[in-house]
Amino acid sequence: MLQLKNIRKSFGGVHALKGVELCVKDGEIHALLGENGAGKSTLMKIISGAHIADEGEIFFNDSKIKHNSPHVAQQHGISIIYQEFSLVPDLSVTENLFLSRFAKSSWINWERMHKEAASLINSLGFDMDVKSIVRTLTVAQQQIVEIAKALSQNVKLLILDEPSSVLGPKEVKRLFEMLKGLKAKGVSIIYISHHLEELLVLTDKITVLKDGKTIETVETDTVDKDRLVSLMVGRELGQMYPQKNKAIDQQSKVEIKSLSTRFTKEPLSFDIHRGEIVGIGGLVGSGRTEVLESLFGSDRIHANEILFGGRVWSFKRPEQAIRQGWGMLPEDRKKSGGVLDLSIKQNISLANLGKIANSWGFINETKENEIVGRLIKKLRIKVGDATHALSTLSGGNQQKVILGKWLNLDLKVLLIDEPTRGVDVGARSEIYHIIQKLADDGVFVLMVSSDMDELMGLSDRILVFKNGTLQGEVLRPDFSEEAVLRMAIGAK
Amino acid sequence: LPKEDRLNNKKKEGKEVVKGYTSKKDLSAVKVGYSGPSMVAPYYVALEDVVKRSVQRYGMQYYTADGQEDVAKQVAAIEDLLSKGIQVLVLNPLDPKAVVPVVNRAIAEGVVVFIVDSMIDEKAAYTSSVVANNTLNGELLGLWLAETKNEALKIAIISGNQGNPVGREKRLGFVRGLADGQLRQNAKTNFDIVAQGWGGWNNNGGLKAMEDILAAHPYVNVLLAENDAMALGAYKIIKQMGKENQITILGFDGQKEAFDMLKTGKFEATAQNSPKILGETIIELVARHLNGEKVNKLNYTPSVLISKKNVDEYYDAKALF
Amino acid sequence: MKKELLKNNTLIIFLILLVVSSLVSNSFLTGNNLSNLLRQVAPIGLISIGMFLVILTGGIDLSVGSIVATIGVVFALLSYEVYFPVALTISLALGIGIGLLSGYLVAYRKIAPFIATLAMMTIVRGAGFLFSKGAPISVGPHSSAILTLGTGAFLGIPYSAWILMIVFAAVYMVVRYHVFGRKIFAVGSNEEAVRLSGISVESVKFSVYVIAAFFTAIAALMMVGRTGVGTANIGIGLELDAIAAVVIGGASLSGGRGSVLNTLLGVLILGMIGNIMNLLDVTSYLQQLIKGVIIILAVVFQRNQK
Amino acid sequence: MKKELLKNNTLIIFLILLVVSSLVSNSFLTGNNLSNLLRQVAPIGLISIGMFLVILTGGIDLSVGSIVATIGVVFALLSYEVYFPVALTISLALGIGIGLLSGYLVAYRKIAPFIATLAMMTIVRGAGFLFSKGAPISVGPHSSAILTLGTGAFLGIPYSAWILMIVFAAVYMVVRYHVFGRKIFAVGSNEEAVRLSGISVESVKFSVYVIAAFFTAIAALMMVGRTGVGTANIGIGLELDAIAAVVIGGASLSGGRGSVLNTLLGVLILGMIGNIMNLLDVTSYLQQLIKGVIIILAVVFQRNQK
Ligand SMILES: Nc1ncnc2c1ncn2[C@@H]1O[C@H](COP(=O)(O)OP(=O)(O)OP(=O)(O)O)[C@@H](O)[C@H]1O
Ligand SMILES: Nc1ncnc2c1ncn2[C@@H]1O[C@H](COP(=O)(O)OP(=O)(O)OP(=O)(O)O)[C@@H](O)[C@H]1O
Ligand SMILES: [Mg+2]
Ligand SMILES: [Mg+2]
Repeated sequence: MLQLKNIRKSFGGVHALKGVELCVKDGEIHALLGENGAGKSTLMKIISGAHIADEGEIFFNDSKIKHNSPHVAQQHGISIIYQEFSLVPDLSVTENLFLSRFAKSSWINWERMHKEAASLINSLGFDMDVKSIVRTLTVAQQQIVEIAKALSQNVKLLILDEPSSVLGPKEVKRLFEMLKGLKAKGVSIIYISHHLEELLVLTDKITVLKDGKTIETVETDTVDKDRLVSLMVGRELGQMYPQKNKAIDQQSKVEIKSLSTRFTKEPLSFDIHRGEIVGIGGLVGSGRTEVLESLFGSDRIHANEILFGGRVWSFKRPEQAIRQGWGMLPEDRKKSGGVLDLSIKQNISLANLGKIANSWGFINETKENEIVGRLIKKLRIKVGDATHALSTLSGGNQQKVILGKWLNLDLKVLLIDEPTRGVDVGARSEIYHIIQKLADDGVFVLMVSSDMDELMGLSDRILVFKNGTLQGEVLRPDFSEEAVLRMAIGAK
Repeated sequence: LPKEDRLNNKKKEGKEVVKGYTSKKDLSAVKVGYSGPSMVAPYYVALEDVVKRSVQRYGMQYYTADGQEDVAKQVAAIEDLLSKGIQVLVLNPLDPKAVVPVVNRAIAEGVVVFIVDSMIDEKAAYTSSVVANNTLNGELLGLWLAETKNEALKIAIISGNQGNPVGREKRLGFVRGLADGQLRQNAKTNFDIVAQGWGGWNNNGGLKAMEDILAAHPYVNVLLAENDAMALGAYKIIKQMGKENQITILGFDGQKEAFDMLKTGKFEATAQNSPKILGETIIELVARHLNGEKVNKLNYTPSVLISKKNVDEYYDAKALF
Repeated sequence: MKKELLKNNTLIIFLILLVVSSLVSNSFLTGNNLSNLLRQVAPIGLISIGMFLVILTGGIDLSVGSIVATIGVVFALLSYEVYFPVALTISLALGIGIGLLSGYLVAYRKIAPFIATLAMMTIVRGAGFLFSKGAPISVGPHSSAILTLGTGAFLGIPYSAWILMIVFAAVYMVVRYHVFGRKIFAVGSNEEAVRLSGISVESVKFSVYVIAAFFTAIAALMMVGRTGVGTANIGIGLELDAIAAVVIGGASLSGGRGSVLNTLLGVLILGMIGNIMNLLDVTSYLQQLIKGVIIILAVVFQRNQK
Repeated sequence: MKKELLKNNTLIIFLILLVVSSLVSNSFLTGNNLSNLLRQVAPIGLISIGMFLVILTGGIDLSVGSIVATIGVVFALLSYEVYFPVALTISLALGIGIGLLSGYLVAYRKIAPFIATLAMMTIVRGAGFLFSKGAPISVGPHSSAILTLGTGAFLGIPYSAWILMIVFAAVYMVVRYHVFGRKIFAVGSNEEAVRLSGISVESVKFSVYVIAAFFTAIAALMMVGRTGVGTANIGIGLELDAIAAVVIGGASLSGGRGSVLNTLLGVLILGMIGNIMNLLDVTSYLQQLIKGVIIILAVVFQRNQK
């Protein structure tokens, strides 16, 4: 049904695609796999008409698509859920669902539109007020709107670019059922994810992309995780999660007392021990991000009391926390993690400019280059030139740069929110090792993650949240997906 | 004598100049630079036009750069004229003091400076100047009003812009003439200035100002506008509110459109401030100076009160202004 | 409509001002003054509605003041050459033409709206001065009908206010119930998403500049109608008033949020401030100062909503 | 520095203009004219450098023209009361004070810079008119030293140009090599990330408005030095010239991108355009029109770089 021949695309000097071939059959769920920056999203945008290929041909149902555009693709029945949200935040759910129909000029019958929108959302097995403004929805709800939007018209080919990274397990399950239903109706699906487990259970075929080229297309039944990883990375990955060698120092701890956030019903308390990685689990939207923000002082409204270093703290602003050696890796890399326009070097230096400047505040570039160079090596960040903009790096490497920002200072406590969202397997494993190394070196680590595998692979202890309340904790020996989930949904 | 003529023959300060001078010397090598305050008012446009034609009439070379309504820009404009190597600067200063340093610099470089239309501060060592006698013009209007209207006067003034010395002279002259006239007739004054609006010297501004004045002070029976353009704008509102016959409208300048209004009796009087006379006179003074004649430092154009009676004498259908 | 009003504090500011105004000056609530007020705000109201649409897309139009001047001049010049309807049509068409150019620069040449319309502002005014040679031009006898537009009234309400109301109602309907209106919001809120939905972002942006210029051209004719002259030095700084009105109406300069209704209230608020200060004989220096303070207060008050 | 110059087309535009100017007018390359040109651009240069810093953070400052007017008035008034150094200090301090207020509104009250500084623009100018009662005030005898600043020269280069060069060099150094400069860029590109890195976004934003107002106050004194008077109706529209200079210098109005060096070239470009048109006797109407066209061409040419 869909056939891509020799697709090439470059952005300025970056050759994102260097001759990709892809063939997707009717009623097939076809996975696309590859490292960050392999060109998956770019390829999908070419199919959907958001980008125009420099070279190559697209055949859809045996006819060649010429002059592709979002509009043309839609008319062929190609729908896509982009990796970055492509909703209009100030419009209602209904309007977002029907945005592509706005291409035709006409008056709007609100009543009818709301009704259609509601029934569309309901038909997917979800429920929400379609009149509400998208900006006010949770990330998961927004993703559901994206999916509904993609299905709002007659779909023949559905493309999903990392749809699951912002969904909770329940929603993911629902999504998979839905995709299988579509498949049964003969719809073809292209599915992109960095989660190999998902691909293995969901898809029929997997095409691996590397450096803008097709490596191989395999039948899902014939491969396992290790094989996929080696296809993708070009080498064996070794151990995904680091070993836990060092004993936890039970004496030395950060005590968090009477913490309250926008969503907590009653103040909560917990400890982090030295050398321990404390994970925070829960469903999406359970208010975990706010716990970190409250501790770090970036969510100003909320109170807490931190016993740490022999004193009581309550950070009102991030700079206070940072002065005490705290760091935070925020959830949204692009929005609040990195300064994409600044150079890699400047991003790494951003949190402790004081250290590389003389007493007049002028920056000692030799010193800066030396520190940055050391960190780049230590974190194995793949960079050509540290003076290039952060935006030129792949997602995984960007994440390492943002992590590197904190290693540059005398780090005592590290708060991490979704460390590997959208990061490929290879880079993910490296990030895990870096985090474990930090803990082993005596840094207190508190980590929020929605990726159950990662949460269990890396944490020493998991605190489970539900609707802003701490439901309880699971210790490493008792780790199981079921145990955590059970607590997260409040089942006893 | 009719009243207006009597008024017009009142004592005049400064010297009036006779026109129609022919140069004996060949002036074709002389570069004359003219800088006006701006080119966004017809008055200034007309003045520039007259200056230009007069300069060319004497065969001199003409250059111009205007102040674009900003003293700093006028300073720059004068500097740019100096860069072009002018020998004579004819200046209509946007501000009496702000151009003094650059004028003195010009003089130090050997340029002779003539001032036209607006006065410059005495610190500037200019050669000669021609201006309208604004105070006297104001007085003429004030006197005329005192002598023609005997009721209690509720006066609204529409001024140009804040801090403008010409406007100040005009209205103070007006008040002086009015007080003097009324005192002479009744041994007391009988007027109130009930409002001062600001009209930015243009039609629209006059209209807006009048609108607000009439809303707050509907009983106004005299309007003095510091130029005719604002009076013309204000008239629109006066007419719209049906107060055409209640309000005596007085202006300054003698703009062509105002003459039409005088003829039809919509305006009652204006005081002449003619760009044509100003422009021709100043260039004549330039020519005389270049011929080695001695010229007066301060010269006034004739002050004339123009009303329905004598408007035809001054009306020029082809005038730019 | 009710929801829209209650979402912002604009209505409250408006009501407070209304009450204060009628208390401090007993000339304020006279029919005469109110009809003046309406006549004064009508042109700036039209311009602000156009500006509102531009701002909704995340743009800005600094050229409106110059358009008012130049279209006025052009109409006045034409009034000597051709009959009224022709002069009217050509003037409005020229207004649209200016909008086409601004829209082209912003939408298709991707020049930042601030810069593109800043350049248009000086170009258009320069042209106005060139055409008029700096002089105000009174409207010729063929076109004295325009004076009726400027000064006449129907049912006691000035024609210009009627036009404002009609335009307001039309824009209100389009913004709420027409696909085009929703597209304007969408473009200001997330351009990329709109583009990916197969909608031409360019044509939406382009259109708002054209519409704004068209409304501004109507405003220009209203102003000519009031004064009977076209002059190139009118309307300086008008763009700032229009922007201030839109913002006092609670719209966001980054686009995607705002309401026409509140924009209109913003216009009335600014108009009332000027009017009442004139009635109270506040000198124009102080007027400026007070206006600035009120803008800040209004915006801070807006912010404290919810 | 070389890289910075080559990254944009500003230098090319500048050079083209320079060559064209010297070809079309033989008065252009005279020492006298060049020193005039420098004197003319010095104040706007200072203001543009301040504006550049503000724009780097994604802000804008519309109040600069008003600051020029009001500080000039204040200095002139003070010159009758106190000795020169005191008058100088108070004037500069007042400039800083205005910047503190704008900065406070933008950084701490989170009012959109366009609106906050628009309000400040009318407030400050209103105050200038109030202080001066609208009249130009000549500098008193104590402070005639200011005239030297405005008109004097050292090594053939006007003092004001020296000041501009010093300020430029200082800002250049700070932007490139100082922690503060780096923070300014960072704030302009991603506020949230900067905040989470422990940098106070507020204080960075606050500072740039203060600095811009300070530079503008210096410019105001330069202008008083040239004219010998303080007057409240000077500098109208100056903000637009400064913004245009920054943009012609290739900076992005959304912040995070730009260079001081190119800003300075932008100032020189605009200054040269004005100067050469005066030399060529272009009427001021046409000057406006041409300036607008050149702004558009410059920006389009900028865009076509790389
Ligand atoms: N608009 C763009 N401009 C410049 N370069 C781009 C652009 N979009 C993508 N690239 C570059 O093209 C390459 C491929 O990017 P793409 O987003 O397709 O990767 P991906 O496989 O989807 O990665 P990920 O797994 O992180 O989503 C990367 O080097 C990226 O930096
Ligand atoms: N902008 C917002 N406005 C109102 N409510 C919000 C907003 N963002 C999030 N919420 C609410 O806050 C709560 C916590 O959301 P949040 O996404 O921070 O949780 P989380 O557990 O950190 O999830 P994630 O897995 O996405 O990190 C949810 O109840 C959600 O509905
Ligand atoms: Mg991708
Ligand atoms: Mg979260």
